[in-house]
Amino acid sequence: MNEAMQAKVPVLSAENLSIALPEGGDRPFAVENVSFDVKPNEVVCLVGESGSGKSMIAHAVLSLLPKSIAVASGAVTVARQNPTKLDRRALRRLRGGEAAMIFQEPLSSLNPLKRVGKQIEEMILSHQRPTPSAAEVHERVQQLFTQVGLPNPKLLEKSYPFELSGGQRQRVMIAMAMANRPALLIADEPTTALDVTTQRQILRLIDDLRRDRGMGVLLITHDFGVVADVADRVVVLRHGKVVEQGTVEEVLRHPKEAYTRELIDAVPKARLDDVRHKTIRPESLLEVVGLHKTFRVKRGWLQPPREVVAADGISLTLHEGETLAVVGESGSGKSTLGRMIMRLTEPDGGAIRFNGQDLRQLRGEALRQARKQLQIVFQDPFASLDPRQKVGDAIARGPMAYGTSRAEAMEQAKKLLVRVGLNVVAADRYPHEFSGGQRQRICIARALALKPRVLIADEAVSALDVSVQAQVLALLAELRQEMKLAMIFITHDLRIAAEIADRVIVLRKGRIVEEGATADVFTAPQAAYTRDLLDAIPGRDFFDQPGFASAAGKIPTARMSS
Amino acid sequence: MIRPGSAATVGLMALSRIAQLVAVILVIATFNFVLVRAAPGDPAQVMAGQSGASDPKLLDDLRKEYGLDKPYAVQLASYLGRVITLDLGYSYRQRRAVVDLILERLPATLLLTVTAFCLALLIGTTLGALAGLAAGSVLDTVFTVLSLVLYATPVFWLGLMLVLVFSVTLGWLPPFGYETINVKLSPLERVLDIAQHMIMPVTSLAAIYLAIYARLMRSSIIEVAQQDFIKTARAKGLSGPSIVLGHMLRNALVPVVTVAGMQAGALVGGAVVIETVFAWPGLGRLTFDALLQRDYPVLLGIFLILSIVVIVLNLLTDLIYKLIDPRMTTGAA
Amino acid sequence: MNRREFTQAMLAASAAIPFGITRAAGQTRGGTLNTIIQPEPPLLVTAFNQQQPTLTLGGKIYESLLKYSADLKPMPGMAQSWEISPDGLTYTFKLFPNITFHDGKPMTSEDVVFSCMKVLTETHPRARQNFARVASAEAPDPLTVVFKLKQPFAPFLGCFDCTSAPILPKHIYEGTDFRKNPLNDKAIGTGPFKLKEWVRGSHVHLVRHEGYYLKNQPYLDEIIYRIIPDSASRALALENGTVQLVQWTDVEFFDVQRFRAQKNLEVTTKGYEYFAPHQWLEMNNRIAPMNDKRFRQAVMHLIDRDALAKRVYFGNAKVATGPISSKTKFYDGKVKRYEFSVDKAKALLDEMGLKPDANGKRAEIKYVVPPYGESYQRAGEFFRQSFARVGIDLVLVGTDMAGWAEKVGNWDYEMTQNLLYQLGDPALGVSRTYVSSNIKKGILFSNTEGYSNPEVDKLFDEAAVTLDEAKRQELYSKVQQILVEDVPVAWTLELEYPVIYDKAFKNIVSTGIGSHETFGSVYKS
Amino acid sequence: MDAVRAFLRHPSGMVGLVVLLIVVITAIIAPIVFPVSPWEMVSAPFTPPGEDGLLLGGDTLGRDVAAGVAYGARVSLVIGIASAIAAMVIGVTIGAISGYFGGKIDLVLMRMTELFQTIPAFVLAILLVATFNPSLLTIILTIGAVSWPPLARLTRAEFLRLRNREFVEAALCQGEGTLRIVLGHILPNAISPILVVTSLTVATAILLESALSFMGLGDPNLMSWGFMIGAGRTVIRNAWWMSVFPGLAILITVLAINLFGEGLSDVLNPRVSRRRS
Repeated sequence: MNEAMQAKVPVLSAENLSIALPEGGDRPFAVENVSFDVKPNEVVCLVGESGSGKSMIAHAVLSLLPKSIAVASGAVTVARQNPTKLDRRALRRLRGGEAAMIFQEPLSSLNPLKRVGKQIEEMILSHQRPTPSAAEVHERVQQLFTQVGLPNPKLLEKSYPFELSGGQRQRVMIAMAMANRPALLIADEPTTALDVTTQRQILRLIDDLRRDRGMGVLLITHDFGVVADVADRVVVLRHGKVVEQGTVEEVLRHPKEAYTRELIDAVPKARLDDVRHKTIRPESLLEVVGLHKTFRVKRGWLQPPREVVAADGISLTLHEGETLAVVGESGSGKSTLGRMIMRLTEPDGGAIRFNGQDLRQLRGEALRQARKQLQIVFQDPFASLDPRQKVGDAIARGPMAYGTSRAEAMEQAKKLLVRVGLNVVAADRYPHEFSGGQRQRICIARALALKPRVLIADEAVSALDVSVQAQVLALLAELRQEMKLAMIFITHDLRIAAEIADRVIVLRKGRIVEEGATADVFTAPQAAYTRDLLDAIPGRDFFDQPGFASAAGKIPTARMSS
Repeated sequence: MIRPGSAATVGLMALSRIAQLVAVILVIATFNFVLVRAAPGDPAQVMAGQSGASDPKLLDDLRKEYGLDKPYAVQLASYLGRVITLDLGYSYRQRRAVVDLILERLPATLLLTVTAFCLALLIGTTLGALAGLAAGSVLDTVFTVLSLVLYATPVFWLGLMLVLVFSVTLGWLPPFGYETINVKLSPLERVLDIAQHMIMPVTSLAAIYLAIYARLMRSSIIEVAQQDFIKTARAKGLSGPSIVLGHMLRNALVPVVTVAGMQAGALVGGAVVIETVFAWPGLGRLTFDALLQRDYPVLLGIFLILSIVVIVLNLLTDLIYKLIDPRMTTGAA
Repeated sequence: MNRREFTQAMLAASAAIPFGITRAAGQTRGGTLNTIIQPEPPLLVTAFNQQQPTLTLGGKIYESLLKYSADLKPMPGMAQSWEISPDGLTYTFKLFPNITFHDGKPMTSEDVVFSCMKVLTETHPRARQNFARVASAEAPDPLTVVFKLKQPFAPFLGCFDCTSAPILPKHIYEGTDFRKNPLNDKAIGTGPFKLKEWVRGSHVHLVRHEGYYLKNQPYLDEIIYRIIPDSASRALALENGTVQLVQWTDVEFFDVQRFRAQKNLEVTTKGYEYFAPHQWLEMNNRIAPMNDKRFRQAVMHLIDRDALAKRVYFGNAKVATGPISSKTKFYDGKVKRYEFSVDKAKALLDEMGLKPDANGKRAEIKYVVPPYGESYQRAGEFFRQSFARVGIDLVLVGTDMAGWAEKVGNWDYEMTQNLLYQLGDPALGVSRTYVSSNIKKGILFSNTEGYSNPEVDKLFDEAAVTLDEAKRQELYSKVQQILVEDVPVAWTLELEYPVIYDKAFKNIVSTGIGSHETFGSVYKS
Repeated sequence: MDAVRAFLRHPSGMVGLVVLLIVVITAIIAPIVFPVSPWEMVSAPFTPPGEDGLLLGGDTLGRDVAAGVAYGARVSLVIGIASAIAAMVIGVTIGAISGYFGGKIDLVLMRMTELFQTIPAFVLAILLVATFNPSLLTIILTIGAVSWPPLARLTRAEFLRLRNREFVEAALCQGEGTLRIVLGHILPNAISPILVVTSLTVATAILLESALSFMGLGDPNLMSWGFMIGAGRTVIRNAWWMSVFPGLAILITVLAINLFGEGLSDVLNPRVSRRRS
């Protein structure tokens, strides 16, 4: 078989694949009648919201499905083999040999108690026959580390996973996957747990390796931005069924199905709505001056505590009716900032001026009264509601704590529920009866019940699927107008910041690296770090997003893969 | 980056442990002292009473001799001062230095507890691992039921039942004691003789911990089996045995070792009952006898030594923990 | 040698050689005796500790001047003869020659005087009271000891058994803090056996004292006292021959019958005559309702003492009739008898006004269970059931030895059980419980029940200094009648502890102190 | 209701519950089945099982072992439950204070808890009971006093976990007071693991009580299983039934409580159980 022919034979093909769920689930099949191919040197993206069954397919490819779940009909062919029909030995050869896989969370995917070098050596030793010598293996491991762009391979080899950064770990995973030159790489949400800049590096690495080696890549993601950046072909899944598939151009530019259209539309976009600027009154409402916070993690008795600087002299002003986005990567201190303003975390120094008083000096009842005007919506809608408290109570409790009668508070609560798009009867239900998006609406209703002047949204939409995310963002935008709220919107997703904020603050390691009107920051970033962040936004050029690039007459950055 | 396990970190750790040890010893010493003094019963009275008769002069003499007439604060201060130098005082009743009394009993107790501990850990984790790997199988069910039953069995009753079966009924094993006394034996025979005496007490003492470790290991294995890195290992094409040995065992052992360390104290407590049942000449017996006699210095000494033993055992499990889990050394976990 | 001379020689011999050792025929040297010591003694120096295990074991190591026959007559110990002056004030003892301590140094009259007057008066409560009666003790020559008493004391000759007056080496103890002498661990005495090894918690190993003063003695090579805290294990050890001798409570009472049936074992209740353990239900006479004689009499009627002897002690006990044991001197059985009768008890209680309430309950009384083993616990349970029959709730209170000693010694109890030794003479072992001069707070085994009767005091005092045996009997008979009427304590049983031993061993029980004896004459056939 | 239904479907939990109910019923009807006190000497000593109308034989004093086992159920259950509650009260209070307030209070309380864990619990129990003399109350308090540390640690962990949970912080932001937050939000969400551990503590408490009684440190007025085994130990050659039956009673009861507790855990804490099964 010559190379040309080989290139046409898919390294992976799914034919009418159906995977059955155990009885009693919400649907009989996790995946139904799914067919697609991955050819050599091709990146195919499986894209869909949570629960669409995309991970099931990936696991079925290497026969890694949990015991209770099995392929019901159809078949997967990987390198001309059907993994379900292989004996154990042959299956082992396939796994990590012809086909390798990497996962979403690189920390938990690596054995925490084994040096990473050993973990890669193991991959080589278990596949290569005749067994290579120790020196050869070692050599190969060093090579792999270098190939995946890990610095100082000699030191890294001896490291434990916990000693590496998230990006390094994922590189180790990739090095491991590459060890036996697989024909197919399956990457299951490989960048979801990573910061945006790291995400771009990892995606670029995968893409480089793909081209170097001509391997097929099956990339699973929920992010159309990622799809736009790296995919050759895309398969859109919903409830276990293929909605639509085709090349990136076809699907993203000219979606045939309404659902696909919906998903693409839901990708956050900056709306440069000049009207909003006018609503901002110049009076400052909340002023943060020189906030400092250092977390000290105690280690041993005599060991010095580890210090993490979360806030290093942060000052900011929030004007009335303004939405201020605080963006930054994980560990930048953005959530701590929000929590410090809410007095949930005690700052080491600085002042928080609100309504003419310094919140930091308030104690007891005075603090309680001040808090009424400041409310917060948290990231995780599942953790934000007391599972043992009815939704109506959750919303009414706040006003009741400030003296409103129960009947009146419940009445308000019901109104608010309707306002955030839920039914009145929701008041008598428990949180577990609601979906994530609905819960977040409840949380918003709860925060608004006290009629605050400032709302802090701490990654309020990050945990939601993209379509739900768009709806919640829209709701927040409406409410903000309606209730004349000033809002601090904390997010790691620059696209969301661009969509909702009037002004943006970019945080890095507890310091403000850039601050300005959204349009300015996104079109003419001053700090190199901001530029890096912007460059790393997935799918930026494809969606022409955040939209300023062309507006400013800039040439879109080149696609990573051509 | 501080390398895990480097001499500096281990040294630092040891140093901080020693400081901790001294602090804990002082607190426990104070606690013991206060508690024991709170007891009704005048030690002088007991000593005198046990002499068959007594009179006020004897009582006074005894009180003076042992400093019982001084204020508690003075007694405590002098006690703590002596404790630091490991002078645990002098036993009223036994008329010997407490340290000597304890040290001559300690080896028997250590032999019993350490053997039981090691066996329980070894067998328990092995059985637990087997059950966990075969979760849901007949083997698993049998092990689970067995460990549930063992876990519910009173230690002393198990000991009695063993005596009933193996000594009284079958006559296979010696029902009590540490070794056959006054028989000339070669060193090897002596070891075998002691081993034979150890079978039943060790079994009784180990049983409950074996059950605990087995159950723990089982759930730990099951939990580890669901971890992502096991999925990685399977995706790497590793064979079953190399996944189990290379990836699961060590990770699964971490919680077991933690619990094992925490239970060192309970194990030592269990030895008290078992030593009573099997007439084992160890610290457990000494504790009980001393309690009945209200032999304050011996009691204080035993509690102190037992606490030190427990702390040392904790330290050992800490070290094992560190061998197993590199994250612990740098405090990153 | 004519017959007369022969008789004189025999008399001299019988005075010179302890009774029971004269039958020299067939005695063989060698052999090991395995026995039990329970609980483990804290130390072996009997001068410093008089708990039963110490005495049992120490008796082999420390000897005294005299021994006592089963009928409590004095026999030669280290003293081969003795003389009492007619006024009963001077006692002169002649020692055997060539007595040596275990360290090889000779034992002389100096050691006796030093031990009795310097050491024991400080460290041995019982001996202190005895030797407090001595005005002077002298050692005119190495083999002669002379005690001069302040006033006559009838049982003085009864104070020289190896448990009451053990002789210690002066050269080791003089000028030291006796109790803390480092050589206490070596336990150096003059007895036929010396300490070889003591493995704490395991066993005590005694071996022959080669320099023992009696020819050929001891016959045994060694004695091993094993420490077996568990009574079932002890019984098993005796049964399977691991040990060949048990005494006191080494085996539980219910096992004794089983051993009677075992062919190779001899079971005897002899050898406790000197101690004559006497048990009673002690009632605090200071507190109502125990302060009423009728209540105490009712108690005597209430307890089925035959059943108690059978159920709790499995027949190893005899019902006590009064304060003096039938096994000791001056016992008088002609006293008032209290038969088991619930009705009589009820009548007495009704008479004194302790009537049942609506629930049939007359009173609630706390009973402190002595922490000395299972039989005490069961006896308590037996008493509780007995009292329940007349509507009295006996609430058992558990405690430890210290707690019990403190409660009883400080009179902080309502009822308990007590057991005292009679020590061969009422003046030594009986009067202490009843005379008002011995109501001493904080002291155990004194008149803790708080009984006080001037007539009783007078009778006991007089009997102690009277030398005439008949006169003493008269006084003691009188006192017994009074006490039995007053019932200061409810005497229950004379316990008959067993000595059980392998029949291969002879002379195990040869005197009134039984297994506490020196065992020099014990041999294995 | 869901929890009850789920429990009814839990096989081993149900076995535990049924056996436990049998033990409870035995304890309740003991005076009806055995109208004569278990202390009453009703037969000859050492009556073997089945003879003289004694199903499980007679003891050293001729008392009915079967009656003792039945009455013993009352003692074991009362002591087990009461001491578990005592442990819960101590443990939850300390754990809640420690977990909620954190900082120095937490440090001090947790050092104290560790101290209590360092001293072997059983030896400490012996010491306490011997010190304050055995009675129903002292035994319950003692077992409570040595059993609370795991409950304190659990409560503290739960409080730590919940204290920074968003819904608790939301309640704080909504102006609810500390007590309200602790009692209204944290405790209700922490209670199910606490209840599970408390129910398992009942089992260990029963074992502890039996061991204390066995060592002669029980309330002498109560016929307990440990006491019976202790009394039977020395006569094991003469009367095996005296120690075998009460021992079985302990085993079965403790086993039943453990099964019940684990079933409860599976039902109430699906979070933990899912991780485990």
